[in-house]
Amino acid sequence: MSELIFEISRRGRCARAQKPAAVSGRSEIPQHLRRKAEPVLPEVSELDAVRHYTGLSQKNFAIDTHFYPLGSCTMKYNPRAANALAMLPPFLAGHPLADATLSQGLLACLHDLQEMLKAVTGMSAVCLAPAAGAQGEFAGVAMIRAYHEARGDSVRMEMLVPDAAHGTNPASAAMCGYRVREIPTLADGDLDLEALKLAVGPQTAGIMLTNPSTLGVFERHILAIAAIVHDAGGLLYYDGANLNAILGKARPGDMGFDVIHLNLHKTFSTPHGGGGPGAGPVGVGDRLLPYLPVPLVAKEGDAYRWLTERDRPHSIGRLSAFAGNVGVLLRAYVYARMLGREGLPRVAEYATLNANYLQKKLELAGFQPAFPRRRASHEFIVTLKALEKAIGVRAWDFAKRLLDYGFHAPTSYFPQLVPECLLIEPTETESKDTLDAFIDAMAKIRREAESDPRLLHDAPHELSAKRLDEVKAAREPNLRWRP
Amino acid sequence: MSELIFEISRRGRCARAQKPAAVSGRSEIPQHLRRKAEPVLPEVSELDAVRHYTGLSQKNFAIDTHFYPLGSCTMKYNPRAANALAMLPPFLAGHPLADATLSQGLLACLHDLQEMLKAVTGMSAVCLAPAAGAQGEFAGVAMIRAYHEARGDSVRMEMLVPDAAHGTNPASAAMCGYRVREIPTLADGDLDLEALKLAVGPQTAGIMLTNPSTLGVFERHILAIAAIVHDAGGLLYYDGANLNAILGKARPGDMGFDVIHLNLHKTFSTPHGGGGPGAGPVGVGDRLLPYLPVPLVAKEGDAYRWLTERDRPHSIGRLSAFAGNVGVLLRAYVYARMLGREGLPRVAEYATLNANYLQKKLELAGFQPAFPRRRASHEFIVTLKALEKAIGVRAWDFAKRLLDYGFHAPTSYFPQLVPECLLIEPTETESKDTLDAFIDAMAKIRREAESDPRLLHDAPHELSAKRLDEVKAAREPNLRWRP
Amino acid sequence: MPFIPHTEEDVAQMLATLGVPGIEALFDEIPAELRCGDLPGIPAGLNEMQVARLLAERAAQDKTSQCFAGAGAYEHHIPAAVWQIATRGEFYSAYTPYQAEASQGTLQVLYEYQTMMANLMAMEVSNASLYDGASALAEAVLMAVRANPKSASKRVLMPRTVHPAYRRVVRNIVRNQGIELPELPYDPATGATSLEALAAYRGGDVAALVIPQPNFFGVLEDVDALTDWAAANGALAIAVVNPTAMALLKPPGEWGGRGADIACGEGQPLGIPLCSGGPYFGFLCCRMEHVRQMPGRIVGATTDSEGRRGFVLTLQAREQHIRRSKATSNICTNQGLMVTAAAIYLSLLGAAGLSDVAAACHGNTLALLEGLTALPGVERRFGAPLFHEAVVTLPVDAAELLKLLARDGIVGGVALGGDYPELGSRALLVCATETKTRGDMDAYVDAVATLLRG
Amino acid sequence: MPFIPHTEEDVAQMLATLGVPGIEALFDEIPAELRCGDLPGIPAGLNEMQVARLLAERAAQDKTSQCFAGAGAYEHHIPAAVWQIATRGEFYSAYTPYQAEASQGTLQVLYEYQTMMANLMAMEVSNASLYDGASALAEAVLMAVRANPKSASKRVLMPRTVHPAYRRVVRNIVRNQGIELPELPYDPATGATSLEALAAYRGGDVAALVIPQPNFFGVLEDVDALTDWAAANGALAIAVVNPTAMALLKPPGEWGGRGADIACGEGQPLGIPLCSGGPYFGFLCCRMEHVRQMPGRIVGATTDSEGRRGFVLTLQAREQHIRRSKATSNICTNQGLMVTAAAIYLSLLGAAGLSDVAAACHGNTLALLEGLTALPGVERRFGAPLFHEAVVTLPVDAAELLKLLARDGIVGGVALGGDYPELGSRALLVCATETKTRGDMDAYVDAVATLLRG
Repeated sequence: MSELIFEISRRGRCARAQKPAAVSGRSEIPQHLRRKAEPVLPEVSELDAVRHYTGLSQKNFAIDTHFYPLGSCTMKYNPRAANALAMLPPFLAGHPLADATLSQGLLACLHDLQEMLKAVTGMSAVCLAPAAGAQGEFAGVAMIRAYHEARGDSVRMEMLVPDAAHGTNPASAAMCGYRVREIPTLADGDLDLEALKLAVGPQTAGIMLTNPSTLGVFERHILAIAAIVHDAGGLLYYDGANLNAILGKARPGDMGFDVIHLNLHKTFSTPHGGGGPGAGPVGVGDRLLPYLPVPLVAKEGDAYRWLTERDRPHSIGRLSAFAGNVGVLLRAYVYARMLGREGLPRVAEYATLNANYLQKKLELAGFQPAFPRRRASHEFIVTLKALEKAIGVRAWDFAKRLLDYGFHAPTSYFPQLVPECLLIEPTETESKDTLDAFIDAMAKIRREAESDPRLLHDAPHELSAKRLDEVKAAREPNLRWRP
Repeated sequence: MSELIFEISRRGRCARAQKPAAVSGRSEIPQHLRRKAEPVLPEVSELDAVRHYTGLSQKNFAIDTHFYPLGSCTMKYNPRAANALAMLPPFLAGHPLADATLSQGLLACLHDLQEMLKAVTGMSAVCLAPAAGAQGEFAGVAMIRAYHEARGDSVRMEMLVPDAAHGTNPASAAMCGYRVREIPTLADGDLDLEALKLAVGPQTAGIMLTNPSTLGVFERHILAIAAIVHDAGGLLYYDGANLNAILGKARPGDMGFDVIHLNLHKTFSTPHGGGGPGAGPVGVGDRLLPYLPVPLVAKEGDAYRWLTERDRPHSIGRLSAFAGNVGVLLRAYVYARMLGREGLPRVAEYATLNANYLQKKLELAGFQPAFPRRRASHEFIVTLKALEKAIGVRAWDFAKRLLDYGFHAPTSYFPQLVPECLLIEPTETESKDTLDAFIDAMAKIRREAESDPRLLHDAPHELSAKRLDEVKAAREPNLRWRP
Repeated sequence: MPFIPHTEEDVAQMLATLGVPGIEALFDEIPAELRCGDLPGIPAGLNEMQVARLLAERAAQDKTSQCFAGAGAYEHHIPAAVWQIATRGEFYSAYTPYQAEASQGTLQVLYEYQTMMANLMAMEVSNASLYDGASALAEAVLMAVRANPKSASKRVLMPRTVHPAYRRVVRNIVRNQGIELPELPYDPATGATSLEALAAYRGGDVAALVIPQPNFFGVLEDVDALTDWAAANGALAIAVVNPTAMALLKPPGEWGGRGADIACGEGQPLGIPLCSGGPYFGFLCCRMEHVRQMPGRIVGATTDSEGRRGFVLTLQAREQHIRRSKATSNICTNQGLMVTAAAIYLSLLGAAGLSDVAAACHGNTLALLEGLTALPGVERRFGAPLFHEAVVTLPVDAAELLKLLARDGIVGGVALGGDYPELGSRALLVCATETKTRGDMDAYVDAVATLLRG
Repeated sequence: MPFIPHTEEDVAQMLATLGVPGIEALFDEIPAELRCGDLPGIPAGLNEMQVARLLAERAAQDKTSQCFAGAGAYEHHIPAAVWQIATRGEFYSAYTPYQAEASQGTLQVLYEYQTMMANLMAMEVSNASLYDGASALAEAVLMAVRANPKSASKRVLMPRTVHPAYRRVVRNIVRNQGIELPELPYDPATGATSLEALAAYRGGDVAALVIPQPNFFGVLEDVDALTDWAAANGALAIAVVNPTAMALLKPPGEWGGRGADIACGEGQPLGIPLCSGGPYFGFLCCRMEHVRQMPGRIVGATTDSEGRRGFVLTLQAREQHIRRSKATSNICTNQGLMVTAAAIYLSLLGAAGLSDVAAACHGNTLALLEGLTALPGVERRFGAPLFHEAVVTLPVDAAELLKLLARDGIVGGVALGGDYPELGSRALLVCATETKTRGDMDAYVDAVATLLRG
């Protein structure tokens, strides 16, 4: 167990090289507005800080150290070039409100990225600003609402969401003031069209879909769904979480979606950073064009500039103070340029090949795919329900034991539709060798479950922490250190 | 155990983004000069390579992760700013033979560094080019030889070296064609002046001294030594390995040394990099001025340029193709500027405080200092001879067991003069807390030695490798992987 | 194939396992009419060397020589260690730490960050970040409406001295939830929120009052009075503050008689590069009693099966992946890596260092102001004390002056006429942080002087 | 106090433990007359922000826009991953791996590097680096003299086509060990070492023959004939080669009937930045039979006490810290981090990638040569095939042309008149690596053309 930085702090110790040079002590801050006691912050030397955080980093699994088949998260290799180039000093030094003449190079990159995202999704326009998928979803739903309102269609207050959807979908719809209605899924993984037909009506604002769905299969009746919803006067929202599966092979714009978001930190391989920053650009068809959030990058002649509220009076406006996660966008741009038109479809091809291979081999090893008759998209679900019934070993235990074998665990218990599920997404950047090693580990753990289930119940055994008590954490919240 | 990069290679796999764009296949290389079979090099993806080397890095102890009290090596914090600034793109892009107008910024830094090293050592001129301490030593001894030869003094073919000297001293002298004669050390750690008087003569080219010596004590009779050697017609060479102990407190130039080298990777905190690159600038007094190696940086008006063989006809010449380890010099320059005139002497002060404190506390904990009546310099020696006799636990075992406690081992069995010795150098960048934790570990291991010596004999137990068989490695050399 | 490791042999074996003739067959569930062909809008791929050159050329076009703009994004020195460590693969390429045992590095950093931020704000708890300052304020407004048991209204009072972009963002985000955001005017002499304007709301049902410190003009608000007004009127007090300033200024937890209820703001000053606007991070702190209304990730300490301390994501019942449409927010991915950088930054600065930075910013801005107002026709606009920004009135159009300064790479400040028409087109917001030397400020004043003469 | 963590309380406690009144007392063994006072030659300390600004300003003065110089240091694309990983603290701030169990990371990298380099050179073993190419050649010469059992002489034949700086370095280093270095002339038409010149040494006692490939003029030597001559005359063959070229050219281990005995050279092309000359690294490979004469660190595989593979520094009985004045060399610290970078570079390139780089360099240099020699008065100087450098004769003074090109940031090549007076002051050595595009080369030719027109 590492000590906390506060526990290695000593009164008066500091990283002296970081203190600014003394300036005149001039101040006009009145006494009653001044801070009385110094805040308790770490008091350490520079070496202490470097050693502490270097040491902590080594306690993480990460793409750079481990296979990370975390379904719905698209944990693929984050090119080091993207990091280096996004951190070129002139990019880092740009002030967000500086005159556009001082950031023509950056704006050119962002404009190119807008264009590439349009091309690969089949949408009419793209706004890069949303800071993450959920903010993109919010923006998308807010545009749907703005569209209906602009038409005076104010009774459309219900958003349809499949029961297998990401939790952000209903949460985003609720933030836009919508009621949420769930649409069930059929046993083959496709949406229940009959239920959908019954659900739509004059109250329908739209439907939010992920395709391929969170069940790891392509929604085959997407054109029928689009017709049903559009005929009822609703719009279609595309959750881009799984775009990696069809990149360059099929485009949401061609499927009838009116608005989409992309997770650049998934499909365009920007780093997850231990929980962000991401980037969730939104794209729209012609109908929603006026409502796109700001800012956008416009090219006028040879010059680029930001379009803001003034240029876009019908916009749903800005969702962050400035232009969103520009540094993330630069990384995505570098990635997209490196792949180019040949490379982008290959992402979908090899992600799909890896997922199907892994599903097949696991099935051969005795695991039960949730949708054995379907093609896997870039991910697939295995259910451990039988094992749980027979031996009492749960998906969670399986997940924890995988950590001991040097593999990050798959997503577990999502989607909630499938009991005791593991949602497995290998991504295109992992080799067959790695997949084979993972399959071996899964098979071994299965045997362990049968011969010595405690090995799984108590897992992990080999990490810096043993099984952590999450219940205690929630019941007795300890959310900060106190001396 | 990690697989080798070759063992994870697969025929035809590669990091495609690193392949240059196709060029015209034009070639004028005749068939008989072409390579027939591709060399066996790794065939891995970029992710494979990143994961492999990131994983390997985690198997190292380093300053950034562990206390590293390695005597005579000055393992102190390497400021991250120095790394960032030395790698500014314009510095990295400079070609060594480019016109000097294209590297005025770099040359200004190097010239400043020359001046600062002169000031802190008390020498008349400094050449930054030697790539490491040993090359600096070679340069220094070669200058001594050039000096005597220029005076027609060709019988001076013997170099005096204390018996406690670093191995590089006699080796460097030998490379310059000198016979080496060892001078014994007295029980108090000082050089045996009587023996020295007997040893000097018309055959004496000079003497190579480290001060404070490798025994961790200041050579108190240095002025007498200088007089004896100078009177005999010899010159004095200063091995700067221990300059950290007296930085800004005493200067080799004032002690009578004619030539010195510095280890910037020790005293000026450039990184050791797992075994280099270092930098071993040499400084000279007036007598050896003509013989300094090239290149040097000259300031002429406001402009800087390299001085080469043409400018310096009596120089011993260049020892590397270009200007030495420029990137290392930049790091040292950043460090020196950050410390400045106030900070440099504090290095010696706190390095000395830490060493004396640690020696004292270890003595109180029952360890036997080799020179208990002397002040420690920035380092000191503990001998485990008594323990070895009583229990059969050797210094080496002690060292290995320290690794289990999360401390790098001190230097052991050097200097060879002191049996079963540990040479301990804490440096100024470690805190009292770290020293106290180290003392606790030492005391614990001592108790372990008494209660369960096998714990030490078999150590380390907690690392990625158990005790490695060095004898086997030398007897059955396996120096490369073969399929 | 960049970033795809498959050898021909791998592919052949995998296809054989699947019993399909080629990869294309794996897409056979996608209706044929939906399959797209080439991607004409997308250029051919570049290798790393080519893309590196392209980006270096683009970067070379962008040359800010000196920056005197603030307005929510501040140029500070960032210790080299911060990003050399934050971009280590183990932090950079890890996911949100759902698997706690395999993520103790990130989790401990977040727990330390929460402690630092709570201490800096003198608040009880902090979350582990939101997207940026503006969206953090929006979340704070939503949270306050949920958390205020005394208020039935959804009315949150918003001073006009709050950053104009923040006010827009709040409006855009809460618009569809029936929340009212009446704006409070400022005193045109002092630039601080007018306490008189609050009189209209006394006794009315107000869910919360937003209190900026310093405000958008750089001016210090009378935070004690505003906080006490909120307490007296059953409203929660939402502080939106600059974190650097909090090393010097009274922190939200100590405002008025009982402190602010929620404190939020932009984390960028704590070690995050300007980078034309992002990624930054929003912070949000509150009283413990409101923690279950807090949006975003929260890390808690717990124990492992051997009783040793460890860290996990906790109180997840608030979040969208559990609670779906009933969640406190839709936020999922937040700004973890930025917070990692901020934790390293705060560790390297410490309280004394941060306070020195704040003092240097304050002193430099006063010095800059002195230099500027010595020029004919340049005047300080507001009388109240300021922190590290100031509004000056110029004898010329501010936007035009900025365009001219930009020719020399100087970001001369931010023109205020658009957002505050009442201040006129000659109002300029300037800022000088600890990165500015006497010489920098003199050069800036000279450049302005030259343009004013010319 | 930068980088010193001591609090006042720490110091007080430590002094109390020592029973001294102050730190100064700890220096009481230094004679008073030797104590120095202030350091007037040294400026006051700067904080990190200040030094960062100073260095950024200095760096901004140095602007190489295009580099067409080689001559022992080559501009290649370096994958971003190389230095992001090599500068990880665990590699960057570790010592020489004396404590093997705590250094398996560095040791395994070195073992892998040794394997890569031996394979690239088709030699049996490699050491773990020397300082640079020039000092590696000097060590190779010393090693050859020790290792050649057939030769009593200390005569090593040195072609004039070896890099002039290398020849100087070798002379400077071996000067005091009685080694003779007769120079071999080159054929003035081909630019390759003249086989006829060897006739004079036939049957004489020669310890070794140095064979460059490509040579300093970029020209390919007849390495088979030279190696066979050495074998036939009891001399060891020392190859000094460009490692990138070896992906395309016959490697030293395959030269002539029995291969070279020693192969050495400059490792800089393998992922090391130009950085005005260093740090680079020298490589040295040899036959297994000579390994105990090899200078420098060598890593070997062994097993740990549980029988698992591990790595250690080995054959240390050759080295100065054991053998002192009888060591094979005085080298101690070498260029470990550079070799770490090279291992990562070679892993990312692989044989196919390196061979593509070599082919691109070769093709670009031919294209550049075509462009230049189309200019009036510019001629290719040597007729023999070349790799990625070429000597051209200009109608003007080469050094003056280079000065003019430097005004635009162009490093236009290296003037040869100083080192090779017989080539005259108009001889220029140029190089185009894989970093050059068609456009770059056209722009360079245009710039030269403009200057020639005057």
